[in-house]
Amino acid sequence: MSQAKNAKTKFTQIFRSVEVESETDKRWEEAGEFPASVREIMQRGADAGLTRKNFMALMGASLSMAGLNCFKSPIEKIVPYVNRPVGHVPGIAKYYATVKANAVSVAPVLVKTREGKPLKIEGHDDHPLYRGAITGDTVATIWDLYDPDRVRAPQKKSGTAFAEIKWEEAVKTAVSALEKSTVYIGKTNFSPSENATIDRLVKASANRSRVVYDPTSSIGEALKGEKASYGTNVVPTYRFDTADLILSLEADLLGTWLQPELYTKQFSSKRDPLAGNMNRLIVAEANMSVTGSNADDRYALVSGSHISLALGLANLLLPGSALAGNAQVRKAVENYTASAVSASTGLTEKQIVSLAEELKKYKGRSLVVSGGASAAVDGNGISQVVANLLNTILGNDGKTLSSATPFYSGANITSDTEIKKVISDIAAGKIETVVIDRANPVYELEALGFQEALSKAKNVIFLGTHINDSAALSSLILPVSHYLESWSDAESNGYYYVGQPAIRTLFSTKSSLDILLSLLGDGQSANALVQSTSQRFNKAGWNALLARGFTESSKLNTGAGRTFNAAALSSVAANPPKAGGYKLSLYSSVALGDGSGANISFRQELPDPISKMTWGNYLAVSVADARANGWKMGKNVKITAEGKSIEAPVFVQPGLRKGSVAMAIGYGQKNLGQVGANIGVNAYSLASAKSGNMITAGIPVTVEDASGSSEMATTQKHYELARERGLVRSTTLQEFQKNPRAGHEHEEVPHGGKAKGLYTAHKYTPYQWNMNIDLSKCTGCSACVVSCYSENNIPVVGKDQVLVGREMSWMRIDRYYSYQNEDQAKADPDMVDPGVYFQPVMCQHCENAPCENVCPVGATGHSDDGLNYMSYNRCIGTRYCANDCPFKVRRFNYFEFWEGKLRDPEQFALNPDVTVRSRGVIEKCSFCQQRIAEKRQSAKIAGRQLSDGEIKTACQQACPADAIVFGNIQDKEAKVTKLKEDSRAYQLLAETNVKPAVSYMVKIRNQG
Amino acid sequence: MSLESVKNPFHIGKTFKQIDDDIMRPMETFPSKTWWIAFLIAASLLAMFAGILIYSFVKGLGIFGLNNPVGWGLYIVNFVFWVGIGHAGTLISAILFLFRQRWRTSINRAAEAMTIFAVMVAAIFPLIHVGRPWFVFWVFPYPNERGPLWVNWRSPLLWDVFAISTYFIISLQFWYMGLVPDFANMRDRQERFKARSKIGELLLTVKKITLRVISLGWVGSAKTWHHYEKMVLILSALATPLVLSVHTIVSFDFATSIIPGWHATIFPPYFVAGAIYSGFAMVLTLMIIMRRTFKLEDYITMKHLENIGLVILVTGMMVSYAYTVEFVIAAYSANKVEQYVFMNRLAGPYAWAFWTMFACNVVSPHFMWFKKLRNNLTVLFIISIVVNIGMWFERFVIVVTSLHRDYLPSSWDMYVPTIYDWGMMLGSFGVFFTFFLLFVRTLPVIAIAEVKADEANDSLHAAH
Amino acid sequence: MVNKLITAGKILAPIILIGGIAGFLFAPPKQVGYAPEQPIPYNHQLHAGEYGIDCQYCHSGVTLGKKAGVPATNVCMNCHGGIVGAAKPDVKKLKSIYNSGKSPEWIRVHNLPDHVRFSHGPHIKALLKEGAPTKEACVACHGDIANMPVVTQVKSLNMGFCVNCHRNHRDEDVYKSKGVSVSCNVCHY
Amino acid sequence: MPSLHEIKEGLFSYQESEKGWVATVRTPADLLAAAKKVREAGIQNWDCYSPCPIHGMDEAMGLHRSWIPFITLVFALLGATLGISYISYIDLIDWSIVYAGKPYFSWPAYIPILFELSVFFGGTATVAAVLILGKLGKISRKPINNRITSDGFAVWIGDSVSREKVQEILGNLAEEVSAVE
Repeated sequence: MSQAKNAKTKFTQIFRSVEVESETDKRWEEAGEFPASVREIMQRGADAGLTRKNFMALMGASLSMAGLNCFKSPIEKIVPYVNRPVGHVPGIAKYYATVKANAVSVAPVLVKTREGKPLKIEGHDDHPLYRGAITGDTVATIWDLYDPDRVRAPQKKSGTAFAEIKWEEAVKTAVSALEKSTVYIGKTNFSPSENATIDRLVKASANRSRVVYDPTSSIGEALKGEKASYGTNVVPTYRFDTADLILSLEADLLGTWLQPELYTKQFSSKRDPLAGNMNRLIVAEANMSVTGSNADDRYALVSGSHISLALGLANLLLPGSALAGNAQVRKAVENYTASAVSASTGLTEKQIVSLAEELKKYKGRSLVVSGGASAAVDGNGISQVVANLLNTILGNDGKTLSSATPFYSGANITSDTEIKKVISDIAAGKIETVVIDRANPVYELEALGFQEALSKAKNVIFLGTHINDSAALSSLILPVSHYLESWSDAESNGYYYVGQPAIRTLFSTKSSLDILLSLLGDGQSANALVQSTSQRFNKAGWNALLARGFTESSKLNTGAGRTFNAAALSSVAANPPKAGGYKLSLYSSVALGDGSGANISFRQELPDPISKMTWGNYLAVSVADARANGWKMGKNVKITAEGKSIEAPVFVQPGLRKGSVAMAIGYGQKNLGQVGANIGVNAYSLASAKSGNMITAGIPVTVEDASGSSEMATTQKHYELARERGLVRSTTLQEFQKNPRAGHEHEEVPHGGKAKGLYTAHKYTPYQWNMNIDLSKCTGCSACVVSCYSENNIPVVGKDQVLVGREMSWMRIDRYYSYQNEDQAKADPDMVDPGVYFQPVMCQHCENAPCENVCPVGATGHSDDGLNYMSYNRCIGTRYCANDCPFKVRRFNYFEFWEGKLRDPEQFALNPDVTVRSRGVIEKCSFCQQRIAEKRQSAKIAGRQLSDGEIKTACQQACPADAIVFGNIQDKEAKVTKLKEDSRAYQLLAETNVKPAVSYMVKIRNQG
Repeated sequence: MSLESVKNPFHIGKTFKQIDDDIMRPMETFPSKTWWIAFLIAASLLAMFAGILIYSFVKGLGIFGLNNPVGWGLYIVNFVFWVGIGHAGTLISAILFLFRQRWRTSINRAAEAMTIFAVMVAAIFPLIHVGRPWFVFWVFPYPNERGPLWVNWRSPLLWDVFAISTYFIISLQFWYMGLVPDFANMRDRQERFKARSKIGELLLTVKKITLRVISLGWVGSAKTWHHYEKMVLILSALATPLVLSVHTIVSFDFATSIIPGWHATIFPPYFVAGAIYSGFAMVLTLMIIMRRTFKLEDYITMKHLENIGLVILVTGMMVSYAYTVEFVIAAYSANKVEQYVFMNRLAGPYAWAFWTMFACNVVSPHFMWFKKLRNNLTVLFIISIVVNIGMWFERFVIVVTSLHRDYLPSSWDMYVPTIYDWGMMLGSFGVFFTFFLLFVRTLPVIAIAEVKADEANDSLHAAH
Repeated sequence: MVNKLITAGKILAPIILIGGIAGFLFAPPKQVGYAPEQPIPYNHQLHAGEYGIDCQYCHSGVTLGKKAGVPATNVCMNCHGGIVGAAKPDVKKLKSIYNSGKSPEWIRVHNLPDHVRFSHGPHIKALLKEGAPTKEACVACHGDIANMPVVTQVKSLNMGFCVNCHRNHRDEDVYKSKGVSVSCNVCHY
Repeated sequence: MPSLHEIKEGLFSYQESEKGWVATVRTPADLLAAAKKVREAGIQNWDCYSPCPIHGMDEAMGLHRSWIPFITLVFALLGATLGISYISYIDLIDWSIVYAGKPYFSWPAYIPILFELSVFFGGTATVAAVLILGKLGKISRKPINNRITSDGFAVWIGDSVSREKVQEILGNLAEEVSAVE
């Protein structure tokens, strides 16, 4: 492919130019890598008939909507395929199975492509474990592909700036640098092929070493703890679908820890109160996490004191357990009495004892987990050790968690001690070449002094997608392709996955595997390597593997219980530490995770599920501390830990215990791209390194007032009155079993429910679309929100617009803090234990929609299939409908957000089936009208009726908890009809007689 | 021709010639320095209005402080405010005519002009506050090539379109027809003017031609007067329900919605009372200035101003009553959302606006109980201004505080007007006063023929 | 002179005004009659009319989904790859384009605005009688293409055109169960 | 390029065809009395002129009731009828759309529009009727003298009556009698 003279023509060529097309085909064919079924993916559409929709619908929509259709339409050309791939019908989407694997998780996905362009990432429905579960972050990776700030070609530093060079030259430079003493720094890695290749690369010479680290402490903490407890280098598979009681100690298993989508799927499969199939989730944590907010019981701890709690519980549970006779264990835990733990954690003795009592009841069918940055109190994996201890005591090991088919069995983690040694070696010039593979140690390992050391290295080779803080300091950048452009593989949970490319590389990049292989210089291609690796796992043949995307590498089994090595507890303090002062925990945010994807504006604007903050991080402080110090939202404070201090705004977060403060990692990167750089502050710089290890939880800090305050771009500022107004309804399982109508106490029924409307209702046949959302299942993870953005071309508006309240999300997740009753509320004035409720709110498609009534031009009305439609091209923008919407789900385009605002190639991420809205029109949730239309049309062509569950909205499809059900209410057998008639079902503001098409199910908490 | 003094307190007792000269003096003399200063200020505000308008067309409505819960802000506040102002003119002309209130004759012309200009200013706002103003003609149900694509007849905004355009057209016709005899009078006075230069001659000719055209060949025939008088009566009879309907329909914009604080059956009378209240206050402001600057004290007497003061007192109490009833309804409704909205008005983040409104609208008119204060120009002037401020805040309270906290607390947010919002508000005063200042210099500010008719009537009674 | 001008103005002004408004409102659609010159003057009359090639031979996507689709150039080559019409200059041109690995750049004739979403499949399904040639179904919107040497737009294809058909037929028994609707969201989303 | 004078002439060439006699009087009361006398004299072709309407003039001149209220009523009803027909055609036949679950024919919602339409039609028709009945719009007409629109009162009698007769009828009410050519 010729180097582009001009970026615009270049990207146009990718989809349009037959010249480039055939050239590419030839290249692939010569390489002999492409089986027929995959080749068609690469046959990108030169059919301009479609490209018209893609280009013009996206780029020209607002033009024509601005009334230019009065004039003669511009001449459009149709350039058809020269040879159309067999089975390819222009205009019809194709799906390919692939896998998204990064340092901390593996996600089987389906890629929706149109005319050869990936458009959307969806969960893999056929995966027996995931069953379509996906995280918002994975959905957002489609924008990673089209990120204009990706490194587009190899770069070499000359002076202070980077200059593009040819791949051959880049590889040559790298290979010669590798001849010096080298350290290869990377993160945990699920890919057998990559791990083997890196090992070959490192072992090829004696002066090369490998460092594997995990700054989010999710896999890292687990690996260290497993090693200490059992001597193995694997992270077990957790089976939350078999556990009746889940105790999470700082592990945000529903939000960010390891595989939240899978865990949410498993967790929600046991949240079915009607069938009595309810598990119990108990969370003990310092910061309010997604998991904590979904807990049946949540214990707010002093930051970093979860180890004390775990040991205290172990102390109480030890008698009569398998480890009862183990003196080492008894010695480690004996000082952790209930009263001592109480002093350490802030909980009452009664709470601790009753928790232990309850755990006792669930022996062998409970699961204790711990991990993540907010659990890493010593950098040696103690949190995993204590979780293992409790699981052993409770007899869970081998029952609800499995090491036989591990979640992670890739590259082993390097201890902080070794990392420190490597850093000092670099600083001392003993290591001349540093290879940084898809990591950002300059940013993440600031506490260990990595940046200062790196300046001493002669050669720094960076493999990655963006010029991040580490790349900025490197001498050579080898751009890595997106996973949708690469061959890759992964192994996890007893499955082997193959990642296949869905598009040719947009830029002059190479897959990570290809780069590694070229550094090895043995001429093997990534495709060939993956094929040969796959033969170890795959029996069904390569094409079948590609079609499915994964294969079972070994039968998922729970394995036998392992023997806990009590020596792992040797590092435990003899006495629990006392609470006092401010203790800081760092945590991964749902939106940004480790921060590697921070350059995607959609991620930045995704409201945090708990705080609803966008565009930046903050110091979460407790209500008590805020009150004591007079801190208001956004007050700037100076946080000092071990002499290093940063300034950040305060966010008053209910659910924190006095003295606990928390801050999200992933923000405050100095280099990344036009979007992601310099947003928020780098929380890693507060990590403690005093002990020699990097510690991210329970860090003693001082917090002082700083000058001024910052504007907090939250999308939700109020949470009061939700219960009083009957908006979120909840009850306990016990109540619900006594009274199926429990939870509806605040329902307003005017005229005793006998009020009749003035008019007879219209009939909608044969379809009337309805939706049901189960608040018991919804965890607030926000995957639906991201999916909605991706499906419906919703613009990101930026921090300044969020600040004035103009976010465009069609679907938002309302988060309310509430108490069951007044007494509870009075008993907790500092809001340490509030109930947290999530409520996804999108257009309710009311049958008597107030918005329809008021539009003077009839741009919004009710369709024959019961949808409240919005014709953008008729809208003149009076905003009356938005005012009159009691749910405030209509969004107005205050500015032009698309035309002229997209940077090439961002436009390719737009869905060609959805009109891009111009300035001055209202938009809102359409119940994924384009999906309904597509299925209805195909049903019409086939001459049949739609079946239940055939249409899935984007939010429903993304929901890992299966909380959203969509269907035809006219079909008496449809799931949505049955759910609507359930005793738990209610509609928002039913008293206003707007008759919403969305119904919610009362949230049931399984309390005690 | 002179008349003996009669008992009617509004009797002027001047010759018709004198009346002509008095009322037409502003049109026939070169404008004073004060006028020029006022005009320059108003015109520059108008220019600012136009500038912001163009900027908003180029950039988008995002330059204003609107956001998701508060989709209507100062634009609609200004719209309702100006429509309200626009009620007094027709009310004075029509209703007072039907009730045979003699004191209307001295003020109806200026009040009607005020109506026309206020409605013009008001009508600009809903047109420019839409997202795509270049498509605003879609609100008219005209046949089009898109097939059967019509409007939504159920929308109160569409009713607004019909109501305000009808109101504007009928008011304009009423005003213009009232001016025709005076135009004829002006036409017939032109001979006394001589041009001193070529340009002057040209201008004079243009003026003469214009006057001839706009006076429609009026010759003062009794047969014409016969129909004309009937027309005035009928237009008054039509305009009276029209004027009530217009603000009723404006109130429907709010009352037919579902938003607590808007959805109230009391809105139509409440809005009409408020409109009369603010309209009369504006008339008072304008009359006090006008009679002073143009020395029309003989025509617009203290008695006139006192009567306006009484109207303000009465409508002020009606408005106060409406405020009270709103709270009573909310308290009685057992509707928590409704109750919250009213508590929020009293003590929420926009309580300052509510209490400003309260002080201006509920407290200040009670000074009008005292005859001494009613006859004090300074007091009247201050109260007229204060009432208008209060009525502006009333609309602010209704529009903004209801929207910013409605049903779902999750969507609650604040509305902070930007500098452009305030600019548009100030600019709208500029537009209004530019027109009004031009009016006072180009058209007779008092309906001469009607004043004469009343004077003639007096003479007939005196003769009996 | 002046008087005549004034009289003329008096008469003409309302005519121009009313005519202008009427013209603006009821002007015939500009697209009707649009027949651009194509890079290769492909003759539908010859292929579809005289030789009776079914529309779906080339426009194969028409029953499947949104797009009828302009055929890939190798479809032309199915016949013209050999000796069929090999002597004709246009066929030679086509071949040379194909052999250079490209496709001709056809000019779009029927061009809907981008906020309109039309799917061929259901329409052909509804209009096509069992066993009849496809062209009978195409006529409704495209006119008698099989008799057009040069493809010309014959229907306005504006919103009124679509809606009239939908409205007039939605209550007929044949279409009743098919969900023929005049709701805006049938085409606009 | 015609001169301004020519334009002026072209626009307003004096075309008063109603020839007769004009008698000016001093006061409104005199005008009333004069009118009464002329009417009693049985003269058909005559009129009065004044700068303002004068109470009692209709009776004095014996003018029949104005048609205007009737015209207003007819046109107001016409406006409402046209309105409801148009709306019904659109909402019931041409473009039936469900808005907010309301029936296709939502008559309560039409009331404001129908009211406005009837006022608009009625009001505009009234003004138009005055223009026609009051012979307005013929801008070439000039008043009998320039004082009429300011402070003059006059009686005009068509030339079917002789000047002497006019003087006889009016007696000393007339200030001055002059001819209109």
